Amino acid sequence: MKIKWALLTLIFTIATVLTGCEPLLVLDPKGPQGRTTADVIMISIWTMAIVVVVVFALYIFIVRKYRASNQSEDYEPPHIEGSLKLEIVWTAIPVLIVAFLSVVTVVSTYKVEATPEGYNEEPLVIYASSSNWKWHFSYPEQNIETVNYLFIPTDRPIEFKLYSYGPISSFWIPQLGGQKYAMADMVNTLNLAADVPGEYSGRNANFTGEGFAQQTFNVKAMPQKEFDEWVKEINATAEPLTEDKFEELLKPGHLGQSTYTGTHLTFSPPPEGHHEKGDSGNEEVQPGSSKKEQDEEVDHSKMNH
Amino acid sequence: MDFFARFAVPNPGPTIYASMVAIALTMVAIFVGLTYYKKWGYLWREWLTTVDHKRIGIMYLISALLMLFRGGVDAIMMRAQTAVPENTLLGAQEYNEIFTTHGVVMIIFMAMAFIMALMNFAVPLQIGARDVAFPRLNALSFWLYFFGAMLFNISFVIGGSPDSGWSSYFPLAGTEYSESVGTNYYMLALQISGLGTLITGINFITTILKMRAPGMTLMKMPMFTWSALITNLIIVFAFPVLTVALLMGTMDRLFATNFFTTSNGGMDMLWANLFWVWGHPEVYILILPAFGIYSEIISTFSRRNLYGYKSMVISMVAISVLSFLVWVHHFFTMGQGALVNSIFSITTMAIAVPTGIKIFNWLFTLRKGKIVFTTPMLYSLGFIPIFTIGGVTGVMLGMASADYQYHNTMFLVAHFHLVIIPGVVFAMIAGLFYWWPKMFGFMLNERLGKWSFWFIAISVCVTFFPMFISGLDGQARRMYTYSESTGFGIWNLISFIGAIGLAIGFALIVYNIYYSIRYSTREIPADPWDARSLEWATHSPVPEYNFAIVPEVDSTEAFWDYKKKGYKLFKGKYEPIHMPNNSGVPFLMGLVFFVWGFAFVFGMWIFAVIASIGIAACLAHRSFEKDHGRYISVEEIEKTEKDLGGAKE
Amino acid sequence: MKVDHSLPLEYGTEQNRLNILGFWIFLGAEIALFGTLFASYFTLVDRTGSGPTGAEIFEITPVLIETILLLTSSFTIGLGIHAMRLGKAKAMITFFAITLLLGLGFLGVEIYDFIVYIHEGATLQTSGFTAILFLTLGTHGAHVTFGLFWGAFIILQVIKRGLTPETANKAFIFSLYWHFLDVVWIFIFSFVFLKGMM
Amino acid sequence: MKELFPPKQVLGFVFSIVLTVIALSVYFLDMSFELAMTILLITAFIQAAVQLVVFMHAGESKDKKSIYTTLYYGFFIALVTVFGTLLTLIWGYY
Repeated sequence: MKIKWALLTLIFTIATVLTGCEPLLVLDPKGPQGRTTADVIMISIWTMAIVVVVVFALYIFIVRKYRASNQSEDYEPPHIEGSLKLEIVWTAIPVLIVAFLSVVTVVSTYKVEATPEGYNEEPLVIYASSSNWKWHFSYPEQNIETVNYLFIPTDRPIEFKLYSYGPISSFWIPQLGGQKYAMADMVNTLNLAADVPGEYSGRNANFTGEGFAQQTFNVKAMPQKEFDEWVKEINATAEPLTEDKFEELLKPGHLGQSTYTGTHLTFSPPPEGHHEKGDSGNEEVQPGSSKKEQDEEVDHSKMNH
Repeated sequence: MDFFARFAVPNPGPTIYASMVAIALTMVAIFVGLTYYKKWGYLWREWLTTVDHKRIGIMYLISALLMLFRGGVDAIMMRAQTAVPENTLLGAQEYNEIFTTHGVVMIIFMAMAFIMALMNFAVPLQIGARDVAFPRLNALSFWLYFFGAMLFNISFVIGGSPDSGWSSYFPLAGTEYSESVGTNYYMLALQISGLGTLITGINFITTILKMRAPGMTLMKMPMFTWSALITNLIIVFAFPVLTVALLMGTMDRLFATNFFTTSNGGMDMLWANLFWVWGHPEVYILILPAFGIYSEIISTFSRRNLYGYKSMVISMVAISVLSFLVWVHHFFTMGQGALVNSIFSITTMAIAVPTGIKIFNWLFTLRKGKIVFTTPMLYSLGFIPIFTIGGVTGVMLGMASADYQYHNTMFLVAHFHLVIIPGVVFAMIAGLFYWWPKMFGFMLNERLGKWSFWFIAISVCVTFFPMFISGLDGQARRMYTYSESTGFGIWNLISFIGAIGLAIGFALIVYNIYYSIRYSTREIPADPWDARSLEWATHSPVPEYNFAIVPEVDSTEAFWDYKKKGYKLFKGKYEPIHMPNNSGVPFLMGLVFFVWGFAFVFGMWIFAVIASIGIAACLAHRSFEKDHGRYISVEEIEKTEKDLGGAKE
Repeated sequence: MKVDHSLPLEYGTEQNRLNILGFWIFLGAEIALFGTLFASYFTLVDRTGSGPTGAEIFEITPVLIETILLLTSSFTIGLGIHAMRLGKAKAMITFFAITLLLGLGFLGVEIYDFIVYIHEGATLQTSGFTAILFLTLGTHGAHVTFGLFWGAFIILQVIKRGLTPETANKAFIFSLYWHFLDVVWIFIFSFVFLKGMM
Repeated sequence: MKELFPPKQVLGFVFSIVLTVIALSVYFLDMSFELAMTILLITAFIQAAVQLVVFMHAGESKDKKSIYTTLYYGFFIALVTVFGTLLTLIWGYY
């Protein structure tokens, strides 16, 4: 019996903490994508809480009532095969719950994968690449590059282009939204945005070996004006990023924060073209076209990059 | 000297030296002990060459307990290291090796072996068979598993342990980022023991389909046997996927191929994909037998038949199919986009439906019952609430958009431990206590058993509940340390306290075994729990032929009917019983596989060729061998039955 | 051992029936194994890196020869089992021997093919595509090689011990294995070679 | 001699040769990818069925049901693996 009370106490503790004074990072979002995931999480917690309460109530009631010490000596439990009606009930209700959560999932998944809506400006494109055990951020538009820290304007969608100079890493800023993998042979896109100026922590969430634990970075979100000033200042003061310097940065190890003008994208382009190789497997999706046309399509798409 | 340099551990620490000494001392002690007590012959004749499913089950059990110890020590070290911020108990490299081996050892060598132990012991008895369909292959399965496990474990002291996580994602696990032989060990040890598992799968499906007692139709099988059938079906179709993935990984590491590299057209995501095509069904391989055990125990100690037998079976079949349709939820964040993630989210959450059916059926089995709180029953009752928590968080993880926030965090770690520990580990301990009298002819101490239950059940919650919180607060998994400013410290400290509680609980189980061997009474009936299925219809411990007369069955609970309604189980008279002969070949073949694996790990090709020829020779020997088994005469049966306390009618 | 004479010899004893069902289940596992290889093949087929594509190295003639050899061998082993059921040990041995010779021929052409690929710059290490190509073909080829030894052992046993429930059972199971390899080859022929060349 | 060549098996063999020839048409004739894949899928699966039923006698014993269940389950898993993998790693990826 003790365990049930222990469990219930713990659940209430968790519930208090989740809703309580010190908000957990994931449930304290600072941008539209993070807000969507936080909402989904809270919806699922409450839905599941209902399930847990029902099961626990039934469990406590049954185990208390039917314990042997509560029964007469000569009580012979009956033989019951089952009940079609009841079994249909506890199949149908979970099906409804799952259907509800499925709708929530599909809608929210499409939402967090897309560019956040409601902003007038075009997304700011930032290339975020990981190497053992650092993060490199390239701003092609602003022509600057930072290591292990990230400045972003608020109220503007940010389109991260993720890839890796090493093992699979996972780019994650808990307060802005979910994570996504950065891999060596392709570029992934992650759409985020920040509404509230402030400093947030970001990290690599996918294990990459010895220095993994410290592969973190700081994010500072600020109004567009401040951001522009920062860009101007960097362009005026920072040293240019040379190929040699970048090679040096890539070496395994930990580094502090640093800033450069120019980006490594010019001499070490992201692996965007590579995935096209895989993509030409598309001929299995659109089998209508002949081999020749397929080849042309591939060439065409290569020219775009 | 150059030749031997490769066997050195790349970054030895005190833990490694201590292990080397401990291993050496244990080996010497075993060797001296066996020689002194002149037990070599006994060991060889009765155990190493045995093909008896019960003894093989017991050997699996011993190995599983050893591996539980190894994996448990790993776990304690991990919790100790992360108990406070900036701890320096372990280095990054040591921590990485430890969480990798913890995962592999617990899943592949502990949990798998434990279910194999209980399946081997109980299934043939439950269906009234004399042995499994292929006793010789069964021994081979065990020895492949055993030597695979040994190969994996020596990596700690020879050449270095794997350190890229139990899922061993490429390219981190490739030669570029994992230079030591650790991952080679991973690939080959899993390959060898996986082969053993596959053979077991084939063996048990055939056994269950073809060797049931007369009258036992499929829908009259005990629920544990049903779960074993479904589990082995999943094994047969899931393990080949692992075989191929491991083969490709091995070739990438040893022959510089480009399956999972990031250049020349290799694709690192393919490994993750194939690993989880196997990995997710593997989860159900572990959990379904556990469900079977709970069904047996809950029904036995509620003194009631299992509620909703048919829907229990249907839900297991549904789970077995769905288990193959959800694997992508292990890498929702790989970038495959909203469409794919939506599809796999829905299939994932759908599994909650059949699982929910089972939970409600168990609750309704308890209803109107007469619940007796024995140790196995306590574990089964503890399972329901804790597993429900683990299960509902699983549904939460199944929602792709939310998973982007849970993925790779302690939230995930909390979820799967709260599923696997109450789901699998509780079931194994419950099964151990439940079948122990049948295995060894005496019972484990109930008082100690209940103490261990409370320690383990409460500690599980204390250990893993805080991880939900630290996960939502942004603590990624597999971090060997974290700074104080993150605020994770308090949650990890609570976890560590819980881990100590778990360790005490498991120590109590070990003490219980020791205590019961010394003090428990040997005068117990064949059916001490007043149970319902056929294994309780024979003597304890079970004679080698299981049943002197093959029982005839007429309902799902033939033994219960025999006790309560006077149904006659054993008709006819004694006849000579055909039994298979013992053989040393499975053991030798396992040993040769060990050499083979070791040679591949270090790329010693001459030894690899010699060992391959050895394996081929074992196979050829088997092909030409003439072995028709032997017969146990009627007189011998009569004598055995009399010695065991009178024949059953 | 009780022998049931109403059934063909290979099904005669309980153990024989267990063996045959067990082997079918093993074939189920083999379907999953080759399914995984095909999944990997289709994933990697266009990832040729700097190496050649399938269309550049495949040639129709050797592939067609291999197909005919294996199809015929599958036919002859079927005849072998038929002869065995008629109790004609000699005919059976002849058919089995022809089967193994055809299998040997298949293996020879396949090895020749591998050598050609390597000469054309498609080695095991060249690209993701070549790796999975060699692995898929190699796994099938290794099965055939294993089958050659196994089949030879069975012929020897039938010669030495005659047709007993045991040898008949082994021969029948071997025939299942051999037919299955043909099934796998049909898929390789269609979805590796023909799809790659068209 | 004649009894050694049962018509069922001879016909089965001829049929599989015919199917091979039909499959070969995708190489020799110029056709769309869609049509070619359809032809290959049909001929390959029919050939597999011929082998399993005519040559391997999958349905001859009492264990017919178990054998067919195993085969269907195996094919199901293989297809799920193939198409699921392609969906995840190639078609559904953007």
